Amino acid sequence: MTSLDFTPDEMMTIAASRMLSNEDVCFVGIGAPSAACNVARLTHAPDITLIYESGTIGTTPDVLPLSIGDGELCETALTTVSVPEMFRYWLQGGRITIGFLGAAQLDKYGNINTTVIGDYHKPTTRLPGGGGAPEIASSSGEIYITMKQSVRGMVEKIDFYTSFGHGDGGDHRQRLGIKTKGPTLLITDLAIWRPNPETKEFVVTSLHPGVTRDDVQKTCGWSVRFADDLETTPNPTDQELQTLRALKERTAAAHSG
Amino acid sequence: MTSLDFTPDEMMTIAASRMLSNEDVCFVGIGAPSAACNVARLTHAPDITLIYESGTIGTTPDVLPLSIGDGELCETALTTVSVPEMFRYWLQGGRITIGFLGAAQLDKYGNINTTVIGDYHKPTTRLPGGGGAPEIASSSGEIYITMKQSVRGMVEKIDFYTSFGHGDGGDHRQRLGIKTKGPTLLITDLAIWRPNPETKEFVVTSLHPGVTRDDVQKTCGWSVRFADDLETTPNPTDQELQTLRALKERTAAAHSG
Amino acid sequence: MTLFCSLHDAVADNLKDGDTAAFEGFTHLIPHAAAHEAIRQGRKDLTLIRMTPDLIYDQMVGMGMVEKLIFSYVGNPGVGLLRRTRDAIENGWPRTIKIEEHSHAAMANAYEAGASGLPCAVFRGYLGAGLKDVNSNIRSLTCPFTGEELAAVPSIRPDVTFIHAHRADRKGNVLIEGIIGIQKEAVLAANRAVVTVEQIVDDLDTHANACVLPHWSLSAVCEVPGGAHPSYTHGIYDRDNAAYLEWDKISADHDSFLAWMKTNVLDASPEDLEARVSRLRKVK
Amino acid sequence: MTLFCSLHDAVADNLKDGDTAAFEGFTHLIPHAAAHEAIRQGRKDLTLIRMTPDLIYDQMVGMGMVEKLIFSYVGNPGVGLLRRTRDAIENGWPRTIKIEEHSHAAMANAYEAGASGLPCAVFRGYLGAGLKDVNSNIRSLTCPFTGEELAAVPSIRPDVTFIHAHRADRKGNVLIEGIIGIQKEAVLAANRAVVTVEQIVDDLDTHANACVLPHWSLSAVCEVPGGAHPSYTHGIYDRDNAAYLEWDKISADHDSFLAWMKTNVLDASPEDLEARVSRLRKVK
Repeated sequence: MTSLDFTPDEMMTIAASRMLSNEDVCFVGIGAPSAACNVARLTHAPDITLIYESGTIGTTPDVLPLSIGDGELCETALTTVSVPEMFRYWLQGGRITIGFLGAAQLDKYGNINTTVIGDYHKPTTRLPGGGGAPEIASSSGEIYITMKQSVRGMVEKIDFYTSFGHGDGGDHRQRLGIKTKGPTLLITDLAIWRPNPETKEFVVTSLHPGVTRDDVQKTCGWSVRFADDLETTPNPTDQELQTLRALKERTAAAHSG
Repeated sequence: MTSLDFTPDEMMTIAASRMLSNEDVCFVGIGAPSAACNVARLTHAPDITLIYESGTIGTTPDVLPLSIGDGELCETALTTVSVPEMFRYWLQGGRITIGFLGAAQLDKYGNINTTVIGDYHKPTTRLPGGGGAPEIASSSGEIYITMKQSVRGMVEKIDFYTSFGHGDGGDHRQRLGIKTKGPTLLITDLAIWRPNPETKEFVVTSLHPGVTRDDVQKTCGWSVRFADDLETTPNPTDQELQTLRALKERTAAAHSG
Repeated sequence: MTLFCSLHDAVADNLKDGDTAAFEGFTHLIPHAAAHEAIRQGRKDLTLIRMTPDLIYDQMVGMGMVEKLIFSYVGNPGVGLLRRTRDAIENGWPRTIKIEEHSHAAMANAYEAGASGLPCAVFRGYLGAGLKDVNSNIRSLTCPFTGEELAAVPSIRPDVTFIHAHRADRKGNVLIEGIIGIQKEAVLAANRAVVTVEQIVDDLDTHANACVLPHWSLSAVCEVPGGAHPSYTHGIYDRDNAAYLEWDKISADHDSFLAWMKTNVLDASPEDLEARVSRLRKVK
Repeated sequence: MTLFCSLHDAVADNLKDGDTAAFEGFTHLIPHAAAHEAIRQGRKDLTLIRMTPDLIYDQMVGMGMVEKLIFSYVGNPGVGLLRRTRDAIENGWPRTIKIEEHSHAAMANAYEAGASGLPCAVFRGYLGAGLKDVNSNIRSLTCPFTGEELAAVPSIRPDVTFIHAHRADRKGNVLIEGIIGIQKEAVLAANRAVVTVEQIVDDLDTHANACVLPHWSLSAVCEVPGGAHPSYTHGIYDRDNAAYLEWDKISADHDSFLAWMKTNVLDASPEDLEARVSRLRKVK
């Protein structure tokens, strides 16, 4: 296997999976976050606790769920609680270390829009809405975001604040009385980003293998800052790639019904 | 068995049991209420739903529990829920038709004291306190009270308002925003009492067999009113007495342990 | 015991034009059979409440039965957008609908408050979120001990809730297992509650702390095997993920949507669902 | 995995002088072993929280360890009064104690709010009740939708909670069955939580929706068979009702109380409890 025998999408998922540890209690959004969390569990973090908002705690699915409430999640969970309990005792109760979210629109301060494109009352495109995200964003210890880069998705100003990240940056969270850290990590198909400690603007800290600064800027709607000590994301290992691909294959087979 | 082959205590329990029906969902206090509810279930109301504050719903114990949380209650229940759920969904949610309470001190408006004798901060006697009673009294559809008569127990003015009955009488409940009926029945070892529809003062509507008006007044600390159409409580039937005595025997055997 | 009846009668007796109704199910146990019966009976001007409106609300919206939608995630879970609902919101087809949008946490708390007989739910939520600015039912109150400002939303009190569940015993007590979601709260918050079950059995035969609804908390219980399809009943048949993927195509235009509704809903009956789940049944 | 340890170490590490502690159990699963260990270790100036303080709090009050009691029913369930606690409140023996008294509904809601990370609990309660006048922690707030005045109490957030439970698996996940009471909320509301269990097993082997506490929500797990006696562990051994009746006599005067404490607590060990439940064990 040569160094570029993987897709940007695979690199994104694997880079995200590496950020998770055995000690994490992770509130998992569907899609890319779910894949990353389960790759982590199947590789270096077998004891990670994965929680889906359907109430499944400590779930260890063999295939990725299509929805957040697939039967597989419950069958392989330590326990399954009601949805009010999930949001009250486990999320609002402060027991989640990492909330892992995707985004339709994102700005450089980690604010997320999954509600509407255009005006809320007369939308150009009505998106699904926030679901659990508004309170995942405020109640989880910290937030990881993962999404594919595009100028439509990564914008200077989002159309709607579905989930609050760092607002206008700086200490905006604290000023609203939010005690959690908010977005501390953004993993895209091209790079790893972390917020500047002062301004909270996302800064590229690591480029994925073969990706240039220009690639990142061309697919991002804001003017990108790069860290002084910019790194290169290590290639996926064979084990990581094989784990991810086997998971996707099992998933495709299961969902084709 | 002759007509007076029963104790006043047995008459009290049996008279109370007759007030319950198959359709009732009854929140059961320990002691005399528990005996009455279970005699009802074992005689004319086999489908009555009995609920204890420990979370046991639809319980059908073979012996009377010593505490509100004996294992027997759970083993014979339809389901057992947590205590917060019991107080939130089932009691506060308005699903209880009858709350059945005992009392250490009672006044003529059905206000109950089980907290202190004397001053709250320097009590002569510290009693156990309210437990579930304050909200049973306000959230149950109506309240039945059962207690043995005594001038110490049935008083002109109680020392502490553990559970609100009709307050100072009349529409006092409505004035406090309470929407439930409050005490609608008092069953003592000597008589059956019901509140006057206007004043809400308890009035004796039926004397137990062999009991005189004077017996009632001598064991009651307030000036007793009797209904114009005062009735006599029917004697316990053989089935009622046998059911109650067998229940008490099974209970005594079980608790001597 | 009049609790047991046909699904036709349960819907006819308990769902009226103009009602506020919840057909709840959190991915699991979605009451498709009950919703399809409501569509066949042509109810209109409904206010529909649900955390995750999915195919059934998309269908009811597309059939023009819905005046208002109260929700927190209006997607086809794991697939994408709900095209009929989107069409109604963006283009007013077949009619305009009002929306009241919340977060999951808000709706979960609002159902919980409804089940608890409270007028409102209090929680820590909507911090920095945009929904506060477009939904006047998101308010706040102040903790009288710490001074913290907390979010408040009205409790949910539907006229009627429909759910699907595993089993009922012969008295009508109902068991729900697995992802229990918001089902118990949705039933206890409602004035009336209709439950379709896979099976009526002698004994629920379950754990002391399982999710059980007593018969006296319900208005009607109907035996409808397969009544959740293409959602699932845990341990009995699997989720028909392929059907959820197909819906994305069926719902893409008016004609294919209406044709599918005629064949699969209007001209169908509750008895048809059992056949649809046969290949999804778990081998014991 | 440092989660598993001796009861001695669990109490020494997690309960400090001056702590606010809850030893919870609603008649069922009362953590007698843990409380006795706390008595042996001589902790003092504790604020003890419990809905139904019974024998263990009566013992701790009688041993002079308690500065304040927060409770909603201070009785020996089904027997009568708690004589040591009454003596402390009425006569200040062996020391005066402060009390903060609530109703069950208030404390259940306050634990629930603590587990939910909220500063206060909101419910419909204390209407016309006298406790409002003697407890400044009973306040009110107004529903911003209906104007209804609702009761508010501070959430309960103990420094440490002790509970007894059925089983733990080898990772330290804990199962509670039967009358689950307020146990889960008391654990999740606390900064630290210690659980004694009847048995450590390979697999919890239970229902999908059983009451399970994940190992990462706990501070210590100790295997102490019989650790609830004279309370009970559902399905394993029965409640020792006779012991509850006897306590009424033992606690009637200072000498008999102190003698009993010496023999049965101070000079005893957690290992003694197993023998005390042998005749109460369920025959399978």
